[in-house]
Amino acid sequence: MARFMPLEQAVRENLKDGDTAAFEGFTHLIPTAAAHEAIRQGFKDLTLIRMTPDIVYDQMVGMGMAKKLLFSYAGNPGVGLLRRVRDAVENGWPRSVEVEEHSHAAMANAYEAGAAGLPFAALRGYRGAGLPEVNPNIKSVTCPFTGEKLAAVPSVRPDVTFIHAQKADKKGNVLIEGIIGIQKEAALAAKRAVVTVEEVVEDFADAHPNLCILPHWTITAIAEVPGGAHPSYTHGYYDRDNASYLEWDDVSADRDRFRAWMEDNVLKAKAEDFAVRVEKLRVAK
Amino acid sequence: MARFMPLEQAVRENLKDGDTAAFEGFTHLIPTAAAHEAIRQGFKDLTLIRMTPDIVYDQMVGMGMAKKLLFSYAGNPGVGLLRRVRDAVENGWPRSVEVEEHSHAAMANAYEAGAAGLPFAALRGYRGAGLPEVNPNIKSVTCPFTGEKLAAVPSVRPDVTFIHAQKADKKGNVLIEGIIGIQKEAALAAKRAVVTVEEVVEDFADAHPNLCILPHWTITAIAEVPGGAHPSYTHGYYDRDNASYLEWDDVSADRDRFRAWMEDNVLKAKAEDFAVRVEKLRVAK
Amino acid sequence: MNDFTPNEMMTIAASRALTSQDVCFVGIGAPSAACNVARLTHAPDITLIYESGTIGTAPDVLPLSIGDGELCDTALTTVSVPEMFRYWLQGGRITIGFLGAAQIDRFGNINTTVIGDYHTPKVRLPGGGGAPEIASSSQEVYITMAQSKRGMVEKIDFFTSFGHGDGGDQRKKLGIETKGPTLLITDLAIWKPDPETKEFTVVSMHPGVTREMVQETCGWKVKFADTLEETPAPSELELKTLRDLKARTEAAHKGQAG
Amino acid sequence: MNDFTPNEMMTIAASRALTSQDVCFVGIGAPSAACNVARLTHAPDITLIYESGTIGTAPDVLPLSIGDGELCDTALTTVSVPEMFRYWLQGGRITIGFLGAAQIDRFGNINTTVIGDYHTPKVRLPGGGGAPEIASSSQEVYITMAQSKRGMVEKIDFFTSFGHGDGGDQRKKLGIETKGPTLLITDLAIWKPDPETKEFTVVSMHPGVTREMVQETCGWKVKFADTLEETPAPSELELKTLRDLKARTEAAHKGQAG
Repeated sequence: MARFMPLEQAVRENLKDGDTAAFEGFTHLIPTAAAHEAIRQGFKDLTLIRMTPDIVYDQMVGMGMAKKLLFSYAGNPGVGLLRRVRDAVENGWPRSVEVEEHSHAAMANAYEAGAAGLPFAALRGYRGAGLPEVNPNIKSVTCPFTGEKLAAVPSVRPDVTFIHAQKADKKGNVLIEGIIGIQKEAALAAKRAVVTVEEVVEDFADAHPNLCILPHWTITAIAEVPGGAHPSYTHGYYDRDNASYLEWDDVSADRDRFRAWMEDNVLKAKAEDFAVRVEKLRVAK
Repeated sequence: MARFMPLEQAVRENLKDGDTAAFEGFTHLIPTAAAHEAIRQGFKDLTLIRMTPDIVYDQMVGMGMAKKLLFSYAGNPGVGLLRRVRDAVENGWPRSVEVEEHSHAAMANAYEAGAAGLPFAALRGYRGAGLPEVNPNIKSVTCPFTGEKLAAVPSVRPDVTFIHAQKADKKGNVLIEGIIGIQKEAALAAKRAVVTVEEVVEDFADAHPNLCILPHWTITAIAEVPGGAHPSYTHGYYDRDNASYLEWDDVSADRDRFRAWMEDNVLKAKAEDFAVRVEKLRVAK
Repeated sequence: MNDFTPNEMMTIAASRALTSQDVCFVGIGAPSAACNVARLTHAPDITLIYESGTIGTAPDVLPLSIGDGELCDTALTTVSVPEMFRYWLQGGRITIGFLGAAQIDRFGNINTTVIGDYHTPKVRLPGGGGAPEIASSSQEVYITMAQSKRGMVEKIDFFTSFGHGDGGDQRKKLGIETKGPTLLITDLAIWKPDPETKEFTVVSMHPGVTREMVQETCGWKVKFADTLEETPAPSELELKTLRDLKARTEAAHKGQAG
Repeated sequence: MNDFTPNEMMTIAASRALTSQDVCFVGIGAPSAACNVARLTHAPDITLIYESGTIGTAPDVLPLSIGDGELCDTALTTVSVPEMFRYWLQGGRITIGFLGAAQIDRFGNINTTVIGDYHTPKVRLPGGGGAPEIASSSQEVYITMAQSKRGMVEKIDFFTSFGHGDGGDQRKKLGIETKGPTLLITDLAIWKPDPETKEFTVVSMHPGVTREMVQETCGWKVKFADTLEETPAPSELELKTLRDLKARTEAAHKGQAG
């Protein structure tokens, strides 16, 4: 049953050291505010799951919070590499990070299987690719009807998933619109689901019947955090801050500069600051 | 690439004797007009697939068109049994019909696997149930990670799928709204997809981005047939004709009465008659 | 107002077993009426799910089928059928699967497939639909049906959905982790499985019902609990809610002509 | 107007390979520009799909990521990521998978995962994302990249996505039924696989390019076709379309401040 609470409490009650945690968002609706709150609370030894770890995971890895990454594309989308992730993987700074790497197709299927309560997902994938040689969690199953051999990956079942969404209604139902990505599956696959939203509305009575809605009884906690996806975007609310993604490439290039930036923009900041950051990016309703 | 054409032509070009055909619709949006056109054209030896064969399949079986039924619930929903299907299965009238029976969960997964290009679907299903003993197409796979044994069924890949939808746009994209059922999967799983629609509109520019839309290049033929789902319904256009479902229970109870009804209401009728049948059932827009 | 039919008592007794916290996968017929009476009386926040994909639905009239437009119009959201069976049922999110039955045995195994042999049936029934996996994936299963010797039998003709098998821990032995049938509500009594044997045992009889009446309409030798309760008669509110619902339903379904 | 950069020639040559009948799974970067130039010139009805779930998208500016809002705003429909990879890519509905590459070998095998050893990499690159299955499930694969000895190598460090392996019929031997890489467009030339060996062979050089220039920027010994064509220079329309698109894109991405 969804409970409304401040983000600080939602993170504190639902994340703990050593957890397997997904902060999901496929370019759109990345739960930046929740990730920054987790950074402020200083968790350790997390296994961080995400199809597309971008600058949010670069920040968490750079702060030494992760012992393992499970992912399928670790880049700053459209800009380049993740320099803090590179530093951890290549040089063990500030700590070494174990890597479990999949393809997008495999991870999407693994989340889907997690949401569906299955222990594994089968896909026609990885044929000829190098990952099965370096990732022992890529196995195979044989179709009992045709004999075709398919790739198999374990389902993803995070301890906790954090997502950002457009709206909650007063009962705690959550509406996700636009590029919906993998968030529904990530939330349903997790033991606990924490959602930040742009706003809370009365109800979804006027919404089209086939939209992507998570019922309140699938969600653990909801925090209202306007702008909470910045520098990612929220369809219908504000645009992607592409300049910030470009800027990150510089900030993250140097360990000291990274630390200073984190101090100023994350450690000393709070959830309410996100509303200000998106002010100039807001779209006409 | 979707081509617009009269229903008579769409059925003639895309169905042939011996085909494996799905006329799908989960209570809502049943493609009755297409099925009646198939009856008028007198096809034989069809393998008819449908999760919920209702009175449309009762009619096709009663006319002797089917050599096999693949289904998961063969009833007149909320009314009772399918008397023509019973007569075929119990007494071989007008011909015997082979039955391949699954659960809803298995068939939904089998269509889903068909749409996903997979040879089989795995599900946690059939445990303790009697169907695996009588249906050789229910096998099992073992999860390579946990050792859990799951049920496996072959994917469903019809030669042709017929569905009914609310709208096509001028390019031939198709919009399905409300209880969307299994139609998207049934269309994508098939070699050929034929769609009847209530109306053709300019485009879907104002539609919400996350609706259920089949792009024109996934569809073979489109025929505009207002009322084409009657006595099923089309959300936003006309209500379910529950009285007709109740009436069918009487009509189908007797072989002669059935034949006479089919003569009057199907063989002598045409696609255009459906618009008249739903006139009193139309909902305010 | 104290007059009520056994069928009304059955529906109302069934409705009382549901709470606002339940996420209920609703079978059509008696389960649908019971679930909606619960929603309209003591369990306003119950989540009702129909296999057509409608989640959190609140129909004003009872649907004739599991896919009536009313279900979609009043739902929180409507998903595809594969999603319904994968994410919502198989995903373990259903607290109560609510089933009817054509044939049932003392261990809550249900047959809605055939009377007679499967391959040469005397009567070909509709089949299982969602029932096989509703019975195994829902956290618990409630069953409701009117009693008759034809319906409550020593041995069912076909295992459409699995209850407790031969009883005891057979579910577990088959790898089924859920509780299975935990409640049977008939037009005469409320039954619960014996904690050990899992045989359905009468724990409460409806007002005016005798042990003989229960036994006469049941095909197996009925077990009664040591302390047998009397089901409270329907309250005025319960009865009015059910009758209004039925009246609205009848008007809606008859009001349409082909 | 006859002045153009090698990069512009590359993008425009790539765009010409696409038709209005294609359903194209678009990688970010050079493929995205080429696909949209095709859409804005000779292939107005091409279907562009980005792995974020946007189907039939027609962006006015090039997206910085595969999930920019512009892609959703202009799409026919936007589906979930699992659906994208299951129904649309694995379902066999993509005619052209269009990829970029950090490292490529002569058989169209691509590496975007690591430079050096996988477990102790010299450079950890972003990884494959959608590429492994785009390469195996798309009916054909087009690749576009600027030539360099660092990028076009004798032996790639990691098989992120499989092209033709060691050549010949190795795809088939691995159970991959699709055609694989059938076209490589660089800033200097157009390459096609030899029908037998599947080694990429230069079939056309862009205006002003010499064999030496192609060889100097390629890490393997280049094969040239017997009859070598010259790629037609960009037309005025093509060049204007590409430059306008880039200008709109730059303005849009720079115009935002955190």
